[in-house]
Amino acid sequence: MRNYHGIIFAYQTTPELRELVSARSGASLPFCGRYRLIDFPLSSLRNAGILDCGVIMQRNYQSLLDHLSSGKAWDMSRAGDGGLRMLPPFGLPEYHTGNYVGTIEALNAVSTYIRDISQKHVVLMFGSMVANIDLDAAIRKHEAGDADITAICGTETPMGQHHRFVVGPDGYVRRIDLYRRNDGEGLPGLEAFIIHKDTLLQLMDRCSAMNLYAFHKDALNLFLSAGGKMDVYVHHGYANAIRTVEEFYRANKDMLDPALRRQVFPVERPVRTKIHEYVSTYYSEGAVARNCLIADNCRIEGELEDCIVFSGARIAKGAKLKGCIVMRGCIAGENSQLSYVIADKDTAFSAGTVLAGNEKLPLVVPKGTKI
Amino acid sequence: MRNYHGIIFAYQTTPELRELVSARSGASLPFCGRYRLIDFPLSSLRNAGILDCGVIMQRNYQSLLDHLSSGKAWDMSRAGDGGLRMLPPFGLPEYHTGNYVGTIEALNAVSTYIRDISQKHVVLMFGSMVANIDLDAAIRKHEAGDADITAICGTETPMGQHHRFVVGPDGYVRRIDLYRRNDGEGLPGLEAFIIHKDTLLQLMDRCSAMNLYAFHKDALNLFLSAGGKMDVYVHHGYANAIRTVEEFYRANKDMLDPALRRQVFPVERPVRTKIHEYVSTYYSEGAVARNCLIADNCRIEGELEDCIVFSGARIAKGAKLKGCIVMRGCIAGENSQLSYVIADKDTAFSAGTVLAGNEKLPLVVPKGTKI
Amino acid sequence: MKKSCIAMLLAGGQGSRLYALTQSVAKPSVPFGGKYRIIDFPLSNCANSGIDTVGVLTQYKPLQLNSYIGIGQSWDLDVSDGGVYILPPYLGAGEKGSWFTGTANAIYQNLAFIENYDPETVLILSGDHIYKMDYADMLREHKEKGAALTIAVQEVTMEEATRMGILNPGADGYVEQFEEKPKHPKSNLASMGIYIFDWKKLRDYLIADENDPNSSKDFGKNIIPSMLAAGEKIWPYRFSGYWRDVGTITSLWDANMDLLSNADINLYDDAWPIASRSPVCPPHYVGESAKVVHSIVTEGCEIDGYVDNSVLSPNVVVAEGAEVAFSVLMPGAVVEKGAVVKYAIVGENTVVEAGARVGTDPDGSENWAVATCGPNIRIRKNATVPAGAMIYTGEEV
Amino acid sequence: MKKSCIAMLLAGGQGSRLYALTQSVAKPSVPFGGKYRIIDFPLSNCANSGIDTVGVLTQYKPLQLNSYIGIGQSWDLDVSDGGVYILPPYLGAGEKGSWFTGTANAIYQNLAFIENYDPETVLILSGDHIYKMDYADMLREHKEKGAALTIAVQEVTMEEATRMGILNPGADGYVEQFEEKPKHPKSNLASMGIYIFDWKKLRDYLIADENDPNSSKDFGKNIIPSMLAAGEKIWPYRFSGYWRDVGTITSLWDANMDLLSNADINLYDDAWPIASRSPVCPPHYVGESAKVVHSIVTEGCEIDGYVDNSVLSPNVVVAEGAEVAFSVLMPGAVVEKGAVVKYAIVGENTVVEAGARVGTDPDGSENWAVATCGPNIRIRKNATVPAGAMIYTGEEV
Repeated sequence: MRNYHGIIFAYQTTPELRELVSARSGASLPFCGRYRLIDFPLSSLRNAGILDCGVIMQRNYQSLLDHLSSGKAWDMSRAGDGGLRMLPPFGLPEYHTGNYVGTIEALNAVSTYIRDISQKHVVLMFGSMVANIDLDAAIRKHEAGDADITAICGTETPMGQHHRFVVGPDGYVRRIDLYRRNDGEGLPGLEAFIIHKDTLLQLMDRCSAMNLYAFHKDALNLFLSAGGKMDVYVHHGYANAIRTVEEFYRANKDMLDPALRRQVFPVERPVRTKIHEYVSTYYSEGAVARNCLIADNCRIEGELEDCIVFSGARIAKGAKLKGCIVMRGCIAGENSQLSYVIADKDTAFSAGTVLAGNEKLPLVVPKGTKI
Repeated sequence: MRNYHGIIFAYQTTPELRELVSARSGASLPFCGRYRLIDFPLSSLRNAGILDCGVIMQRNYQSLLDHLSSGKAWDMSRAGDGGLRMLPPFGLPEYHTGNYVGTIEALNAVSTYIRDISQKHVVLMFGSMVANIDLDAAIRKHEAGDADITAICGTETPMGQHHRFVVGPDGYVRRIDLYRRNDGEGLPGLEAFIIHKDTLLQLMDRCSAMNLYAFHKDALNLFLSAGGKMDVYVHHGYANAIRTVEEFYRANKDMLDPALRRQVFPVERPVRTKIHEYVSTYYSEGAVARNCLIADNCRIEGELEDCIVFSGARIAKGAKLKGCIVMRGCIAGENSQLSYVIADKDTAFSAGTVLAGNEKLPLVVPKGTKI
Repeated sequence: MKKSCIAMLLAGGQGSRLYALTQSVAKPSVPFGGKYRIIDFPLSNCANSGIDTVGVLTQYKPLQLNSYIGIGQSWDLDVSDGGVYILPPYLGAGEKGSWFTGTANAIYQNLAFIENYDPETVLILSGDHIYKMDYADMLREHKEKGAALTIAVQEVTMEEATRMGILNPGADGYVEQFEEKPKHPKSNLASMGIYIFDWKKLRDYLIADENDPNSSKDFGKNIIPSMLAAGEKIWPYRFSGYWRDVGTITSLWDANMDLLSNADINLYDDAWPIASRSPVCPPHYVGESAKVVHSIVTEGCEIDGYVDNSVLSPNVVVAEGAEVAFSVLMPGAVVEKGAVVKYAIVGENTVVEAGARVGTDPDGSENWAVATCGPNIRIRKNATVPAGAMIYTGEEV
Repeated sequence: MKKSCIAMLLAGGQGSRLYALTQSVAKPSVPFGGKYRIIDFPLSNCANSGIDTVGVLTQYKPLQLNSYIGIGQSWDLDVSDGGVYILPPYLGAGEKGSWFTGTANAIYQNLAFIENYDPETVLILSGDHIYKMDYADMLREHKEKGAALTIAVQEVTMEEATRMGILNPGADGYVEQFEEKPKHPKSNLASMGIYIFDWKKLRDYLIADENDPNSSKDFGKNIIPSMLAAGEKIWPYRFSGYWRDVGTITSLWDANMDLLSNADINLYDDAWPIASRSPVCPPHYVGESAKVVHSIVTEGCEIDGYVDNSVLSPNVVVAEGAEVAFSVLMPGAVVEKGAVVKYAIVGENTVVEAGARVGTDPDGSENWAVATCGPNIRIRKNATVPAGAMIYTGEEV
């Protein structure tokens, strides 16, 4: 058994995700036809043999609870006391309601849980990051060196805000440039860290004593300024944090590119998720689909171009969809025309409906809308 | 498959349970050496073949989440969308924080869930009731008659407050006497009902429209006054709702009586719970135990009389315990003397500690206390 | 623990008429209809009918079946007092072990398993039929009619009747006679091989039959005739829904094609879900140059070619310029650039290399038939697999 | 899918030296130490050592073992790319099936299963030993020593060595000779029957051995001698912890009693949990008149009598005035009022009726031995089962 324990931050729900998070948290956003964002950190942990994991939640976590259920999909349903543990915000009475000010406060809210972790090392991961990280390789690099913390970084500068890790000539992190939006010195961080449990507890304690709550700005900078050794593991391949509707749309569309798709869904490290469907998709006579990803249990009678279609969707005769993300259970009625639309779960467009967003500004149709 | 769906009310946490519910809800109170109270309604449902069930929670439900996990222990971990579903209080935004005023409000908070139930009938149960109800027999009686609601009642008047169902000459409920504390006309209700899903939704709707929230006082009385037919199924055997420390203590002690124990744990309707322990209990040379219930993985070297001992307890040499409830992982040090003490999880009494409560007023030692 | 009814699924057949497709797996493990394997149908029917205890009798290449079924969790059959049990032949104390010698003998060898549950009735099923049936309804009729045995039957044409086991009912509706492939059928009620027995009666007949050295230990040949001869009440349960034996290449191909037509089997029915156990794959991808019509496609597929009138299981690849028509592609099958697959069944992980041709359109000739490639085969570049061919694993074409 | 190491557990033994206790179950299913069955030990060792793929080879009364193991969920072995697989003998395509004829043949018949995982090493285990061992450590040593085969060994006394398989190491520490029950042992390193093989090598030796008509297809008698003869590197892995073969009545009783003493096996160790699969029962009850000392008691028991130096499995009943001493009571055993059980093993659900006596204190005589009652027996009122007796199921006393 690996001496590592996963902790996933699934409490952040940014307002820039708008209607998409009115009834769910960012980590439970549907992705690429059948997944939810949290499947990525969970699968990364699972594929590295890490089967004990806590998920820090805060608001709107009903859909997350339903999705994770027993953790069985990630082999985290364990006979003993380990496995997947959901951590809603009531470890301490004062956290009953408020918002976490920062990652450190979220960690403090579950400090009893962290102290009880039987493994020596902890892997911290962000719940809304699309990236299939080879944690096994990262851990091997971490163990080969003598750093207390290994930050996992990407190679490509992502669309949104991020922190950059600048490495010194000794190979250790020299500086963290916070809140970047463009290329620059150093490597963009993927908000994933391998850290010694005791180091984590110390940082939590020191930050709390100084009333500091930001993980990168406060905790990691405190660690570096005290002379702490932080290594970097470079993840080669797709990575994008999802914090805005635009990022959500772009990342989904990216999966239509076979090369990017293979980076996110490599055969050797499958992305695991809850199974919903038992039946294949049917294409009728006259159906057209070009450059689309289509999940099971759909019925395609119309035309689809550059679309991501989740399970249970029905695309009626004469319907034309372009550049759309169509979530579970949506219905596009006969001769409806939809372009650049994000149709959330169970929306229905009646016959002849015309709706057009723009590639830069996709139109979000909230869950359950009937037009 | 049975055309019934369970709903368990696990949100109530009465202040009279004091320290016992400072970090858990009433439904997750430990009971009789290895159980939690919610095991009783869950097992009753399971033993009647009802495998789909929603649990309405509100505060302090971390321990309930951990205990229920996938629902596997009750065969409620299902491949499809059914099985056990945990319902924390955020079905609607306005329920994010407050307390439910009454059962009807709790039901309204999960009204979407109830509407989506695919079965025709619902079984409502109270999460903190110690009773092994034969729901199969109750359902058979319900189906043989033509009532819309069957109230499940006991025969013995319980210790605490309860409602009494008075049956008329036609065999249907004529009147409900609310908030009784003693014997009287009619039968004491066990807060369990078989009810047509549509009837339930109608009652919820009518109560909401009148700003009424109590289930017995408002909803059931509305139903009766509108001429609704309510049948009664009589549960013969032990039944006690746990709402105060005294009721908690008495109900545990009741299990030392072999006749009562057999009513609660009949072989044909096993009480199912999560499995924690893989090792038996060891009695050393010189150990004494009289009239005790002792779970697995204990080490008994001292003397026990009239005690309930949960798993993982260590009773050292020379320790003398009388009338105590000793929860998981407690340690009674050498020559410690404890009488009428409820030692919550992971408490430790150092050598020679003397503590005495009274049979009428047992002393509660909160979780994790080290003396 | 007591159960009123348990099911015994005869999955032991070698399925020799599926040739290359059952070379290394048991018949019930053969993929079907995109996401399924044949055994998903009886197992899902059991779960949906409220029968939660199923014994699966198998002695032929059980490994894949075994690991596919697991403890039945995919079909919600993993309940603590029931479940799915694989029942291989075994050795008893001081006895010599013996293989199952017939369908009745297979049940006989597992008497102890059945007795465990002390059932009133035992439902006997086969592992090679595609259908959706509510066994609870059949059970209800079995009880109503006070039958010792109820046999599910379908009405067939008199011409079909000559190729099937036919039950001839008397005036009271109970079965009077059972004829195997009668030349001149007296009725059109064909046995579907689905039986509900009163357990105590079946037990007695099994024991008697086992002691008869001349018996071939078969339900159809021995048990049912004995019961008729003894005057037991045998009731025919009429079933009018979709039902296909998929024990031959042609019938397997036909049943797959039925899913594309408006045949009487609806797999998109929430009220009677047919569950399966499949690995998680990404949604299937249809590329810029793909064309997919009148077909079933499953997750994990990558399609850049032309797919028409076909059934594609998970992870099938159809490359640019390739053509797949009127065919069944099993999991992981690959059709490379410019290859053509027509009227064919292509086994798991078999690769049809660029330019190769498997099968042909029907040409009206009597010898024409569906072409079949077993699993894990490479059909070499530009090679041809003619109509009606049967390619076994290990062969190269 | 690729696995670096998988385990194969030989659970096929009839366990004939356990007589009545294995009359209807395979040896690995025999209850042990209160909450366990023997197979819990190797399965838990695998899980704790990080080996998540285990094939269980069985052909003898597999039903109970099969339903006990399930998919290995109780030992956390139910991972999606590993798991526990019961491997019974089976029929291949067109072949006749054959029973396992020896330990090596059992593995040979399951070559295809192992090849599935393309492992570097295969760990061979037996299902009748009680011990806690970190196979990962043995594996590490196997690799360090570049061995083709590593055999776990224990140092025994020279007297014990004459009854065991003894490995004689050379100057470099590698095994030079293997002697079965040597009259004059040259070393005290006894084989524990736990092997790690380089898979490619083992594969070759198994195939060669299978083709040798004179071989008895056994690891100890054939495979290891062949490897020694061929000059393969065989390394003895020294293990000093608790280890007991429980293949005889006496050794099974001894090992149970060891749990009460300060023997070197600690089951209360959170770092190396031995898991088991047991039904949920209420805590055990000790009544007003009960006395329990120096004993192990498990949930579901009801004790009103005297229990001393004994091991009680779940749901055992010891009524008022009954006495149980130096005995092992298996699940559901009942000792009625005034009955006495001394130096005995009482099988599952066996009832010792009021006033009956099973076993006696040791009387110094050579014939004295532990008395054994199999499962599901009634020892009648006031009857006597003498020391050393063996009562089979179906017998009444």
